Amino acid sequence: MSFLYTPDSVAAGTTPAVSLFEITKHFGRFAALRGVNADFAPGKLYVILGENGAGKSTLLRIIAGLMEPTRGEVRVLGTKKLREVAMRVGYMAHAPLLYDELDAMENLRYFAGLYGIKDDAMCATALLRVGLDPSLKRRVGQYSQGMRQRASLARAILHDPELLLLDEPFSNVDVTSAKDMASLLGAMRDQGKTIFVVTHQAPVMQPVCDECIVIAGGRLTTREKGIPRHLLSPYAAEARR
Amino acid sequence: MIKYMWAAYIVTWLVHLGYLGFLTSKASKIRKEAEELRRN
Amino acid sequence: MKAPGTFAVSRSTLAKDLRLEWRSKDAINSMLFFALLVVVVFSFAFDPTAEESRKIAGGLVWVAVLFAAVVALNQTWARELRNNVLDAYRVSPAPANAMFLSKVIGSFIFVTILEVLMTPLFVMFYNLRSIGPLWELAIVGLLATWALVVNGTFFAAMSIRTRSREIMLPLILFPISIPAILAMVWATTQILTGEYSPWFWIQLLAVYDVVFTTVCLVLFEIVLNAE
Amino acid sequence: MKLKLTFFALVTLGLLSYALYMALVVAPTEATMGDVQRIFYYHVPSAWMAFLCFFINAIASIWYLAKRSQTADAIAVSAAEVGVVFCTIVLLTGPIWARPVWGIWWTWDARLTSTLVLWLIYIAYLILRRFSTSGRAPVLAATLAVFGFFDVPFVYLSIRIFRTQHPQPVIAGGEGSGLDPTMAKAFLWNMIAFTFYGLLVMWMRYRLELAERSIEEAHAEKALQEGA
Repeated sequence: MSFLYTPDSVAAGTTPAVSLFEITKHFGRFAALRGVNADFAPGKLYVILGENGAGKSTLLRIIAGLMEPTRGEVRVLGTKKLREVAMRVGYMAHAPLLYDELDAMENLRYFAGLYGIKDDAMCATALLRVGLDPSLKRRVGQYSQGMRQRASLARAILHDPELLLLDEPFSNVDVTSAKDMASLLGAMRDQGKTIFVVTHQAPVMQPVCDECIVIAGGRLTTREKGIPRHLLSPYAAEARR
Repeated sequence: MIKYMWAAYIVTWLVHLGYLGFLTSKASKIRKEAEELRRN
Repeated sequence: MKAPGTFAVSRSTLAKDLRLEWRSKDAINSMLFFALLVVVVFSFAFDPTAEESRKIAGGLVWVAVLFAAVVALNQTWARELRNNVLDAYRVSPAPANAMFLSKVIGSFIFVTILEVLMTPLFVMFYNLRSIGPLWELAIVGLLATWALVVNGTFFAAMSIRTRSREIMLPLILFPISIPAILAMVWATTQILTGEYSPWFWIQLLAVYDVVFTTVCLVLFEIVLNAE
Repeated sequence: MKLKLTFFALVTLGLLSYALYMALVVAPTEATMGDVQRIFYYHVPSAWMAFLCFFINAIASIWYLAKRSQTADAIAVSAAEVGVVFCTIVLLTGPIWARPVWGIWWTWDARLTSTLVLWLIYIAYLILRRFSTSGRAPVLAATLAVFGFFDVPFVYLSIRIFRTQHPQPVIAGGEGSGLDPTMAKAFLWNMIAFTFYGLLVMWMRYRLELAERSIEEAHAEKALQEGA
């Protein structure tokens, strides 16, 4: 497909942060992805757009190692064995992935333990970075959606991952929180992290986006520098039909 | 006494025929679907 | 940073589970009430003499525990599915078996508490007095609870990810557990009545525990990551 | 493939008829049990076939878990289903035999009861498959099969001991005691015939499973083409 923007950044000899080879995923009689091929250079922020059910979340879950492709091969940070690089990957979804009955610090402390981190200071730092107060004793179940997603982002970045995968991080989140989170992601990209964001709210990500990828019908149909103007309207996906 | 024997033999073949019937109906359903797929 | 060990993660997950349970009290309340109901309903349904009750109590106690355990086992995993928290565990480098062990130990604690609370009720309602020694009953209790909980935790992790969720657990747990159920019921009965030695059954339970704990630990990661 | 299957089916049909002739006409009537004993010509081969199917299922399941081979999974489903069919027959013909001979329909006999437990496990296996999403079903089912495999010795042992501590009916005449040579021959032919039949049905079921999967795949591809 020649109309695709060819990534100049994956120079010969460097390892792509993520590389996909012929990724296909079927769910019974339904196919989410078919034959996706792509390489993604490290140190960039990628925004993945597409209609509902186009296969964006599936793709992200496959990269995160949560799901196995029906066919094809994923390499993350240079390896096929995704478990081995779990330490260097962060994942966040539209569901908060936090326990409602615990407060933010208790949640983070538990998840830090899963990464072998015993240092409370790292959890506190992560919370401060997303703009939450570590001393807040309120349980996550009583947070607003914006705060909950901030806490969720803190959980995803607390082990300082090189690769960060975010699946609809701004769904039902207030504009301020979304913008704060977007600029934090931009700052992390500037520190050399690779970031993938699946979202419906292209405008929020526009200021920090390096490359925009559109998935339609289980294929990668567009790949461009920045977000093209026709995709920026919140109703862009519907209008293209 | 012999009626128990007949009962056992008949039951055996009823179960087998039932399963064969299940397989046949499954096969015809699959064949129909394959044809539909080919037509479209 | 190094990937954490099984022991450390098990311990923190267990602590987290106990804290969650303490705050929500989902499992323990429903389980206790359920067990109480079973005891009361059974005592209406059967009205045995002291001699008869020794013979049937083993069966009744373990059936009550079995049903109550199913309630508790489903709860332990339902907690991980709320907010998809399980995904956060699965993307982390923490070993899958650590999660499994912590769930097994957590359920073991709950079910043991339940047994300790339920036994006096049974003794009261059925006017029970054991002829065999009580310490043998304690051994049977521990081995049998482990047998139920280890397979139950495994199958609950499986069934919670099917379409019918909670109902699936007894459907797959009960058939596989038949030898263990037979062993725990008959060991208990034989201790209560003092007719035969319970030691064959106790040995069977012990071997069953060892074999299935191993099978669970070998296969759990596959089940956790099945998608 | 089709030709081979037809040939195999014809051979099986011939074998089954000959075996039936052997069982009903050639084999002599047993002295104590009478004609009821002829149930064994169907009962025992069915049991053998059920166990063979479950064994194939267990092996295929382990193979699937190790290699994630779709072929292994298709074999596992076929074997489990055919195994349940034969197991059902064992459980039906067993009581039909027991009633006139022992005077009761059911007894907690070790073999019969173990078969019942195995039947329950494999029914659970089929239900589990039905209620799982297509991506997870093979993995979940295969793990359950491994559990079933390890459960069998426990089931058999526990029921045997349970039985000795449980009142038993007086059994008239052991099953295999002093088998007449013609009886042995009839028995052997039925074993062969039902083994052929079982493998034939399993083969048919396996082909159906493959066809069904290729159709699912075609559906998936088509849905995507329309979506794009």
